[in-house]
Amino acid sequence: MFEAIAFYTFSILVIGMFGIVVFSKNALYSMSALAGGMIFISGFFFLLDAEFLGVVQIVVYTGAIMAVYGFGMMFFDTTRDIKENIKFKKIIYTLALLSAIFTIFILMAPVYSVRVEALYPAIKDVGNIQMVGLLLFTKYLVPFELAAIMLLVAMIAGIVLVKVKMEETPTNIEVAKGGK
Amino acid sequence: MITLTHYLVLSGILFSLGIVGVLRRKNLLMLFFSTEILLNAVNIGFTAVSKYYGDLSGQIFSFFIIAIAASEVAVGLGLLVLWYKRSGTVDLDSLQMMKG
Amino acid sequence: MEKYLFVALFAPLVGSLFSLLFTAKEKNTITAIVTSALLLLSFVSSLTLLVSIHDGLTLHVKMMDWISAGNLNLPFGFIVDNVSVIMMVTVTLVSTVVNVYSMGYMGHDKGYNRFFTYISAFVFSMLILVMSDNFVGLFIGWEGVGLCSYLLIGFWYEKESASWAGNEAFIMNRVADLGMLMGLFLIYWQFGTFEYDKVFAHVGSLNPAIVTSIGLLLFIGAMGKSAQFPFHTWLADAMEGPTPVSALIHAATMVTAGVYLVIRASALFSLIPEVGHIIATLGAFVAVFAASMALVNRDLKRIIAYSTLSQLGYMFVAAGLGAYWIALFHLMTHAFFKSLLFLGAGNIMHAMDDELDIKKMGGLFGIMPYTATLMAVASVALCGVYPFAGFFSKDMILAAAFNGGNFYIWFALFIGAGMTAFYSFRLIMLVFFGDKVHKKLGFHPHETYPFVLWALLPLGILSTVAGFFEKPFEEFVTEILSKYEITIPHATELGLIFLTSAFVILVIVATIYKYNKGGFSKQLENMPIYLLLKNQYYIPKIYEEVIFKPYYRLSTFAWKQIDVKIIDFIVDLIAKTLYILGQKSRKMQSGNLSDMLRWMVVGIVALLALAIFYRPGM
Amino acid sequence: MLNPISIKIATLNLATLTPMAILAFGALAIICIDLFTKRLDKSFFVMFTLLFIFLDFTALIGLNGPSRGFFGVMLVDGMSMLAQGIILISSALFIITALSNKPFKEFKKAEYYALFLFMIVGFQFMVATDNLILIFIGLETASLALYTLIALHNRNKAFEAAIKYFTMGALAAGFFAMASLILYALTGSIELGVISKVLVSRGFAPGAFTLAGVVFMLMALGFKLSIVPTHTWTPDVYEGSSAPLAGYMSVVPKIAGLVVAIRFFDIFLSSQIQWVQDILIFLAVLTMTLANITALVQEDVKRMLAFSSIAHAGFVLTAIMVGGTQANSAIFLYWILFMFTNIGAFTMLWIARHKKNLWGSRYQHPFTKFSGMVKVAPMMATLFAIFMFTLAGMPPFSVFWGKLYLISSVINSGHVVLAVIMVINSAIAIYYYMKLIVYMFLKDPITEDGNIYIANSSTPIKTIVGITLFFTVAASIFVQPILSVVTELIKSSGY
Amino acid sequence: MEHILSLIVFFPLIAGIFGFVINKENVKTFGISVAFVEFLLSIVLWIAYDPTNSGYQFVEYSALIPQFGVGFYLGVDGISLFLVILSTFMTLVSLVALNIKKDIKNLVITILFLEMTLVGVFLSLDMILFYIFWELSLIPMLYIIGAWGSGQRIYAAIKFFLYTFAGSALMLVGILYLGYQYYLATGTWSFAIPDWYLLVLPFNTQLWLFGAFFLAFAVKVPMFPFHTWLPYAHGQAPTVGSILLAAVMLKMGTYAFIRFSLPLFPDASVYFLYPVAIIATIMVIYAAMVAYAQKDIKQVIAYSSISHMGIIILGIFAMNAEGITGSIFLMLSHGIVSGALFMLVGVIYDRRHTKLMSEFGGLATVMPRYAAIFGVLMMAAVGLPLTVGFVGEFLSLLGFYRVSWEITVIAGSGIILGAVYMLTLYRKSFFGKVVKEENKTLKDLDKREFAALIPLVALVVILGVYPKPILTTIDMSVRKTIQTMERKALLPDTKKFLLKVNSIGGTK
Repeated sequence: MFEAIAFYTFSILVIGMFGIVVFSKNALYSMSALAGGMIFISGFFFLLDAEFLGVVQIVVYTGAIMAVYGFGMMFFDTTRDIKENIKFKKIIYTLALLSAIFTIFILMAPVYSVRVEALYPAIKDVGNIQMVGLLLFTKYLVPFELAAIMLLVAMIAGIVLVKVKMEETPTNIEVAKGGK
Repeated sequence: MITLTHYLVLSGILFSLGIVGVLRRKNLLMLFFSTEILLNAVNIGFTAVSKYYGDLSGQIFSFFIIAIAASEVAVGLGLLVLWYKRSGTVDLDSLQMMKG
Repeated sequence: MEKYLFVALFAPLVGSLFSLLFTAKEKNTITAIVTSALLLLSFVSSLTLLVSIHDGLTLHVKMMDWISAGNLNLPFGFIVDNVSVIMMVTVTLVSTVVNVYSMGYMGHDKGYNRFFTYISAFVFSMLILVMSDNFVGLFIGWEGVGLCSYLLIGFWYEKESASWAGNEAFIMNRVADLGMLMGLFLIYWQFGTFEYDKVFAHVGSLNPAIVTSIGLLLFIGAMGKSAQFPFHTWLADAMEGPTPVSALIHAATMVTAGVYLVIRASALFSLIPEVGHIIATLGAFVAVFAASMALVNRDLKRIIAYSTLSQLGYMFVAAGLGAYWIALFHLMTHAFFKSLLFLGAGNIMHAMDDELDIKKMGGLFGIMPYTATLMAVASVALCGVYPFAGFFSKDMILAAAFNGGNFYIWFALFIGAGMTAFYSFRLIMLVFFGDKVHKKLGFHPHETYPFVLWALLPLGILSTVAGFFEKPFEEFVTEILSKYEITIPHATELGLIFLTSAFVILVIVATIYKYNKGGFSKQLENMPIYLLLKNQYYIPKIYEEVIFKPYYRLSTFAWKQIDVKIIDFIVDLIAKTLYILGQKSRKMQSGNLSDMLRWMVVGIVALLALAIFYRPGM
Repeated sequence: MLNPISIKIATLNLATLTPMAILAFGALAIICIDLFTKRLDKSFFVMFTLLFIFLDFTALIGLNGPSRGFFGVMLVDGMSMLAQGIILISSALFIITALSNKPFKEFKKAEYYALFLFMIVGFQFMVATDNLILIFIGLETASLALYTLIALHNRNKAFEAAIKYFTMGALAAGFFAMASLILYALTGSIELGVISKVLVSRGFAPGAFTLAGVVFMLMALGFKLSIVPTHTWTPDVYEGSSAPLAGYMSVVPKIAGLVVAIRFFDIFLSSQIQWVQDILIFLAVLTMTLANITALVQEDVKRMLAFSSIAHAGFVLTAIMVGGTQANSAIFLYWILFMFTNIGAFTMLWIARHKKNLWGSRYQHPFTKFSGMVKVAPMMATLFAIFMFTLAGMPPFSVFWGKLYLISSVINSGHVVLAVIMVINSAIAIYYYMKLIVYMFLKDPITEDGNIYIANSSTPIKTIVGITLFFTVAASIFVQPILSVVTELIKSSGY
Repeated sequence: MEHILSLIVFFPLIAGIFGFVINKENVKTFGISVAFVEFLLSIVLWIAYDPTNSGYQFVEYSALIPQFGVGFYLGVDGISLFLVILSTFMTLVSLVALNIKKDIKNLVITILFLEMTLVGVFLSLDMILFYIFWELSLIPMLYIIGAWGSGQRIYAAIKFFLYTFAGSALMLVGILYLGYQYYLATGTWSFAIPDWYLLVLPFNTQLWLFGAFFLAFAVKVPMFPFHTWLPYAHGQAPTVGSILLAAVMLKMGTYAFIRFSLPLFPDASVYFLYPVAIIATIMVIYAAMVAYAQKDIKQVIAYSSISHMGIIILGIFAMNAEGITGSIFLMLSHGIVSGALFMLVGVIYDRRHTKLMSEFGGLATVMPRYAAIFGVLMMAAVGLPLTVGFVGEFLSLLGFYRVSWEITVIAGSGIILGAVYMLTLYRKSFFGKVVKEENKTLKDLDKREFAALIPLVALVVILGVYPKPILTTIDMSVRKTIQTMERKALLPDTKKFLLKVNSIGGTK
């Protein structure tokens, strides 16, 4: 019962938040809603006994990613309402609606009726974090290391990209704008 | 009783929301927000499946997805900064030099 | 004896090649002398062969292999027998005379050397035609003479009409040649060979329907070469060529090749009398038809050309009725007097600066008596007056027609004889007697060179006396050709001869009388029948309107409409469609990121829809 | 309680990781060296990079598959070795083009080389596993590095290209994640081997659910392979990036994607799932036809080549549909041959890179630029023409053999109509390749100065062209050895 | 003599590569020398060829892709021998006649390259190898037409290339399919033609494969309605291009019919006999008509080529030794004659830079030698006996007569229509008075042109008078091909048909 209440509450909240992200005209609202949505999602993680993920979700998303986005927003000066020239709205919504219907229709099919033998079953009395840690450093060591490389790449990339000095003459920018 | 299907449907709804965002956003920054929604939607699904199967791989996958999301943000914002410095806008319609 | 054969055959070729060397050079009498000498040599060899053949020899030579493929093995083979040797002698004789004659006639022409090249080449081709021992060899000669005829008709190529006439002759012959070619193919697939001996040996055992087809197809070829209706128009137009050419090719030799073919294949044609009947009927028709056109024509050479046509009709009657030796005999005598007639006409033209309208001449007898005499002799021979050559051969044909019970053919020939008499003497009268119209028109005619006249003399003599060789001739050629028995009572035969001769002489006398009085009135010229005849039954016009022009229009249509506007258009359309599709599909590449993302989602949505709704075999 | 875990090093099979480790080390080394000594010349970086690629290659050859390592995460089988070989060789060919005559800023940066090496590491991981997590991370590592490399070319177009590529890549990443989720929900596993077993044992039920997984995976991989309708980035990105990088992109990410696709679709094809076959045929036909038709109207050589590489991908997709040893060998044969040719062709564009815009259009390499090239730079024109004909599948040059073997495999599987469509497509395709040749050989020159066509050339680049040309022209001799190696490796991997 | 075929194939290529180094002034001389050596090599081949042996001679085999059954497999038999000699000879002659100054070096090298591909097509015994040369030959021709042509040269070149390339696309599928069939039958891959001759295919398969091959060959020949590239190509191509295109390249299609379609798919060939024959007949007549309507001399000859190719096709589909041997001989003769005619048009084009008949008239007066040679070749073109044109045409039609006399009659009208357009062409350009002022000063043939033309004229006559040595050699191999057909024929109707067309006698 508690699970149901929690699930529906969080679901409504997350959908609402993400709805704001998608539909809001104000970038600040949008971002804030995103941050909120992330936090509520972590609620699901706790609900699903994935405490480690819940923590990571809050720390990484709200702590790091949203901070970076915030920095970006300040840089781009997009705190005000933004105008978006959205064309072919009908197509967009038809597509979105269809994709939603199809995805949901498909995902509604009962899959777990056939029990699947867990490859890496959670061991009783062992905390989630411990288990995850164990897996990460045995089975998923290589992905973990690669993820490290990926983050390194992202870091280098971010730095290098921001460092890039402008070379081309302003005329080229004119061309760029003229291309609209 | 909340079943796995509930979670999967929620995941699907959120994924679709993300797609709506990707489709309608013209502001690149906000478009990136939508891609985050996509990944988060999948994360819920993974964790739920993980729970119901009693298998931890799903959680691990979610974990790595979070890492990937973080990396993407770094690179994506880097590119946006570059473009903003160059053109003074992050509007997607400014990227129209090449076509045809 | 083989060497005589080769000498006879190749001497003209040598002559032709020799003078070929000089074609691009100034006039050089040596070409004429050499070619004449070589033709004479050929003639002498032919005569020698004639003598040997008469002594019972038959020469059959395989020179070398030509074509061999599949079951076909086709050598260059030559046969000299009683028939071909007659043709050889005739051809070489007339050609020698013509060649010598041309030394004078062509004396001032800038194509002098070229002319002799062509003449000798023609003789060579003609000899191949007559000497070959198989149908394909005959076809070689057949086409060869066609080529030379084309070249010689168009000899004065600067004249539009001459080159046109050359083309007409060649193309019309080709039409008929197609028929002949088909005949050859049929022969091959029945017998596996083209050789006369083998074909004729087996022809009897063949399905008559096939023999009939072969006969008809070969005859189509003969019709073309011998200018029988409906292929006759080219012969009259061929008079654009130099007159010696007309004498040699379009009177004496080439046009008779069709007759020769029928005679040569007599073993085949004698099996199919119904085809022979068709041939005879057509011949009779042409005999009258052509003669009628000659009645009103004012062109000196065309009159003689129509006369030739008419006489060819006579020959076909004989050949069609199975009187092969008679046909051959008429062929020979005709060669003599008709070439004489043409060469005489050539003298006149020479004298009249190539004027051809007989109404513009008149009274030339005083100026060129020798020519006049020779032409008169030739005309009389043509009309078939005793004792000239034509009398014998022509009357035999009439008798043969009567003999077969084909009285309408006989009657047609009878009428034809009368017409012949009329137009021949109309010509003689208008040219040599009466008012000297030419004086008013400012012509200064003169008699030709003596050596030319001397050269004509043999022909004159032969035209006169050849008829008396009838019996030996019959004996000679019927050694290999089937005999023709006149079954009607001798009295009837004599009666017919008398009747014909009387009729002819009557017409001659009437003609002379009439033209002495000043000829027919002008009003006759407005009669429909006159116009019909004058316009050659409108046949050239019909050909022009029904065949030539529509063909050109159709060709242009095929090119401009079908080729360019349909076929090529479709080809280009495919390319253009692809290109336009490319431009359309390019719009997908709008360069807008939103559109790109949308396409991706479209992909997902479409495929998901398929995943739900499309389930083959799941 | 957790029991203490003891793992013997030997069981890890470290060797499977050595190739990637070498490169990762190299990348770090470059960054460190750059920290200490500034103002290093690009030639140093290039050679240093090349050295590590070489080391990697030797390590790769030293492996003998099929074997697994690191708890079964690493999978070194023939196919992965082949793919890694292709990746390394094209990387080596690519990096040498940095030694161009004209200076380019990006090649002076140590980070460029580090990122490049990391990218290779990413791709190598991607092909050397059947674990979806590792595939995903490898993919993202490589992609993120690649976006940056594109952007570092430092032109407006390059930025535009990078952003477009990145954004679409993010969406594709979402698709990949979704696909993984669906498969995981279905089977409780994220390893293709296990997924396959479970799916087969359950008869692929429930249908729509399974197929949805296929759809999302198809679109995610399709984005890498540039399958319609996810192909739209290709021309823009190729145009925006430097020519050699475009050439590199047309080979390496695709072979990585192809390997994943082969591994993934093998699950369905070996069970004869009609739907998957149909969809693959449909997409393959759509991809090559649309790309070919659009390429017809291109005005820029680079964009044309981009569409051409889309069409080639469509071609290869048919072989994925067919499956089996011959088809999979055909894919690799095709791709090896295509690699040399395409890199050669793009290198030619690189050589012809020139700042002056004599032709007054927005394009860097419009067709008009090459007008009458044979008059002023005959050698260049001839080489270019050979590459074009090769791409068109003209015999006896390299790609022809690939095409031959590939179509043969399609025919052998009974899809004759598909084969016909393929050859018709290659007949359409020849038009746009020929367009360049027509410009070069048949039109009048726009300039007397042949230098503009070789402005960027240098000895190393010429060497690259020489090598690629050699493999392109003399392919007839190499096909057999390549084919036997490929077939053997594919067979040993069980495909 | 071990590797003479490889030598013949690759000598021009290697020489061509050497040619890059040679000074521009001397490159033509170099080209002629190379072509001459190549020609001598082909003559040596002829001398060494054993005419009593109907099989492949001087066979060379080295595996290229053994796993896939592709090999470098060369061999020559009576069918290909003379086509090889024709190729080398016409290349030599066209090089002698060459008088283009622009980019001469590229041109000569391209021609040598083209020669390699042409010879390669005729000598290949491996289907893939054949396909390689078949496609490769397009490249040099594309360049020749496109770079040295006139008028819409680029359009014409592209059209030529795309059309023929697209046409052979299906053939590739056919080849691979056949290879697979062979694999299924024997368990090994092979694309070698002699191997394939052993393969008996089901009737349905034959039909499809015949169709796939047919399209490729039909475009190349070119058969109606796939012929529209030809007039453009000829119209715009430089003389040398036209010569090689008409003389040799068109023969590739008809050669392929004999080499592949007939022996590989005997039942299908017989099954499709009438459709093909009707197309061929349409070609003969339609092309002759269109030729008649042309205003451009070169176009007339271009369309006349189509017309003649129709007769060649008929001869091939006669499926008897007479017809096929005849059609091969007609290929040779048409090669010589059309090549020479194009050369002659080139002569006048060089002088006046126009090819329109209306621009000329009376050339016989100004250029008598030219007119004479043109006349001889024209007569050969219309198939006058004792010229080379007759033998082939006669045999082809003769052969087909056994199959259907109706079609032969209709197609035979080609000899009439051929005379119509040719003589009209001749009359319009050579006869009549010289009207145009600029025509009055035209120079007759010069030494170079003579050197190129005289051999052709000589051949026209010599081969017309004595074709036997060539015919018997061809005949040997043709009979073998027919035997292969008879052996492989599945349907009783086919067997009956082959028996009928190859025997004399019997009633209709």
